[in-house]
Amino acid sequence: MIDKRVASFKEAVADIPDGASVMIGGFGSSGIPLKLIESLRQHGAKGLTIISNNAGVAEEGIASLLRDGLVSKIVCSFPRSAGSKWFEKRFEEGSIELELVPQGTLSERIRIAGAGIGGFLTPTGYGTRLAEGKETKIIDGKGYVLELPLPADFALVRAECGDPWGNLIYNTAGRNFNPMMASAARVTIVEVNSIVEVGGLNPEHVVTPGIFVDRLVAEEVHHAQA
Amino acid sequence: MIDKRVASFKEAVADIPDGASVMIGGFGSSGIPLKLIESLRQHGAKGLTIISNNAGVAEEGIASLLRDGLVSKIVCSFPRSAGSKWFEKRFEEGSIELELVPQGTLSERIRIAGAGIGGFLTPTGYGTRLAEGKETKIIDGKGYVLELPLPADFALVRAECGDPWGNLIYNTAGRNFNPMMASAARVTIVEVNSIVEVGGLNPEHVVTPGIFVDRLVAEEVHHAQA
Amino acid sequence: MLRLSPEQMAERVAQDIPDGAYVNLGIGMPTKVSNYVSGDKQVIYHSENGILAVGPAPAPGEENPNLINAGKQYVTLLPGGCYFDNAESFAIMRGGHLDIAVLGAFQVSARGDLANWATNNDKYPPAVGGAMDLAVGARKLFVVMRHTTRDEEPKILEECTYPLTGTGVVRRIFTDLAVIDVTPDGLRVVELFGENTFEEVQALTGARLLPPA
Amino acid sequence: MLRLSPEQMAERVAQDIPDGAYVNLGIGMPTKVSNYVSGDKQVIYHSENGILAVGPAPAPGEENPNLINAGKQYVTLLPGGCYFDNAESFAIMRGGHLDIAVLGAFQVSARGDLANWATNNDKYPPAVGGAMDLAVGARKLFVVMRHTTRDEEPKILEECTYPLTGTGVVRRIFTDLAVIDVTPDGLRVVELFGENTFEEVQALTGARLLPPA
Repeated sequence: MIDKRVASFKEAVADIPDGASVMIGGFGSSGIPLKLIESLRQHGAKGLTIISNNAGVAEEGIASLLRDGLVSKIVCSFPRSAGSKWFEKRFEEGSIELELVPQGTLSERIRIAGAGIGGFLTPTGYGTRLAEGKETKIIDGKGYVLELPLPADFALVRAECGDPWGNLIYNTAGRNFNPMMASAARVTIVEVNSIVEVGGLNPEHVVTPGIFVDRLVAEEVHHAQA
Repeated sequence: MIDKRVASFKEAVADIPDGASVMIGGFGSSGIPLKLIESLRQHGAKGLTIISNNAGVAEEGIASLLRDGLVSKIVCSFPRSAGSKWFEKRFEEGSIELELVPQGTLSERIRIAGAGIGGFLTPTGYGTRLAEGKETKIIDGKGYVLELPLPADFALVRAECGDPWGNLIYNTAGRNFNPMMASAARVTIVEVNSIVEVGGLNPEHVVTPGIFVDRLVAEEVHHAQA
Repeated sequence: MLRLSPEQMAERVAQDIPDGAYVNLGIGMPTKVSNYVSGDKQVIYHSENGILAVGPAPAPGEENPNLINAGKQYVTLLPGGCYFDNAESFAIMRGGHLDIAVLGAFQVSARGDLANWATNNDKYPPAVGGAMDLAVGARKLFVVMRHTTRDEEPKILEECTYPLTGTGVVRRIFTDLAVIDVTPDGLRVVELFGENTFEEVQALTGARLLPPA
Repeated sequence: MLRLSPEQMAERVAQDIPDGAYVNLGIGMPTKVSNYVSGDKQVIYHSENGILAVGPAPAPGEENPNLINAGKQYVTLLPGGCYFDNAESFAIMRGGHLDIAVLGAFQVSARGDLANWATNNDKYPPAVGGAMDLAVGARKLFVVMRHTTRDEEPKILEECTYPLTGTGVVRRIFTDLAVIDVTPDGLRVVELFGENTFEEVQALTGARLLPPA
């Protein structure tokens, strides 16, 4: 039987090695897999490349990975926010590399990595500093930048509810980067509030098809067959 | 008040001019806006470019447009099916132009037309006849074909249910090309079984956001506020 | 000279938002615009993180931590709204589906170049978010900003000196002194607030202005 | 020589579909494969039009005209299945998420080139569908076809003479005579059906074969 549930957050991230690239879903405070991130922090893999829209605030989430010195590079659209002190500290001391990507380019680069597409031409950023060094193309008088896929070794995804096959639904704007990231990593690990039995999600409402998901973990796995 | 409902199928297509490009949703017998197509046929605009996965069978749908000589070009992945006699006849007599596009390239070209992307690199078709004359690129030893956006003047879309703002849900595999087409035309016209009041669709379940839709027509519009 | 308050500037922008428009209000001052859109207009607000028909702030205690806008403030959803992922949200932005976007700016050039994401201080960590996508994608891009810096330096310039967000993207500039359109002929003043004169506004502008037509 | 029936060929392919696999069965003969997958394996079938976990044909009178597979046959959905649009469906195919795709073929070359969408008759209207996307995207591409044409002409060739679907994409060929792998060394026979000999199969093949290892 196909069953992607794992017993604990700790087990879910146990094989993430030093130097791995890890996508982390979320936008601001919304749709972040906080328990998976905390497990990753405790696991202690170093030299990570983190791909995420933001870089965490206060002592929580990605900020805790930056604080503990586990991150060597971050690919991000909006790393600086009110309270992003650990990102700012690591950036200013030069201990992390930042690849700044416009937000729509970030989500599309992740999407195409999952979709087997080799690149896309976007007008976003054309003629700006963020296009420097990139291939450009003029089509019908409009300038475009060639952007390449952005895959990862692991994705940490936050959803509202899943089933043992990995089908997922989300909560309001908590969707954000999570569906694209689920499709773009070699191993996709999902944190959910609850797990229902196979067939418990309406097939019209599923946002992430289970084929993209490798591991699923909820707070209380023993309630899974409820 | 935003209200995209129109009173009849006839009115919905009345401004489609000769020579227009028209996307038509559907795959096989599934998710086809048959009433809108029939209204378009009766409207009688000529020299149409039709963009659709299939080219119709028997006397129905796109086949009826081909039979009546209203189509000058068709962009299609699988025009020939059991019963596609009008497509075969028009093709063999040389009265229509065929642009054959691999199915995933067709849906993605439509998607990027709606997403403001200027092109994408796909491995699909590389090294085959369908890539002839197209720009190609080798990245990390893998060959890609540059495919360009495929927009249209009008899209005829089939959904299950909508609201007056144009939010849409679909029926099972009737989704197929409809959501991408809804996003990629200058004017998007939708045929639905039923229309519910604004707020009548669960915001988590909406597949096509109303922003993509211009006109919505159901069999019985006077029941719309039920 | 009459200098509008931020609230008055937001109110002036709101007058130019038509009924039925799909609108994205950037973070910061532009978010005030929705407070002044007349109640007889129906305007649908888009938030880049994946919301259409953003509603007002929730009552205290009713916040859903997942339901925030691009400025990370708690919001609600209006009836008729929906959610989607970030790739779809930026398809809406980049694909020309929004009627109007309203952004703040550090600088705008005579050709409508926009600079609003970075200064020339490379030590300050940068952030770009969705600004570049909105700049290229919205059908009309409105900028709302003070006419000058706090040091009275002009922010409307022949050429931006800060890194660009987009080139030739701004349609209309709403400042605390005037409303100015970016036209093929150049920057044209379309409205002067209070008793402000064309010459006064020109004197605080780093690019040549055209007088009201 | 022993020539398997189409049903026997489908049964042989089914043996190579592992438990838990995500599989796309092309139109025509490959669709028979699911009839022979052992009941103790859980296999999830993908249909290119936008379905995961395709189930069996509905009972008469229970058909939903929207719920069809890629071959335009009425199907059902299994519990745990879901629907998505065509762009997402092809993201699944092109993006390497399917473990196995099974396609029919006109010809396969020694390097694993596949020709299955067109002949050299340009007057016959062509159709390509999702074949090219499956060919490049599935992790493993299985071909199931008769070893020769009805005129006993070989279909496994040094070079395909028909228009290609994809280059170097086929992993394993299941014919009515044998199972043959496309390897970096060339085409290797991995199984001969019944009493069929390597030499007999080689004689009906238009490319050099390697004997079973």
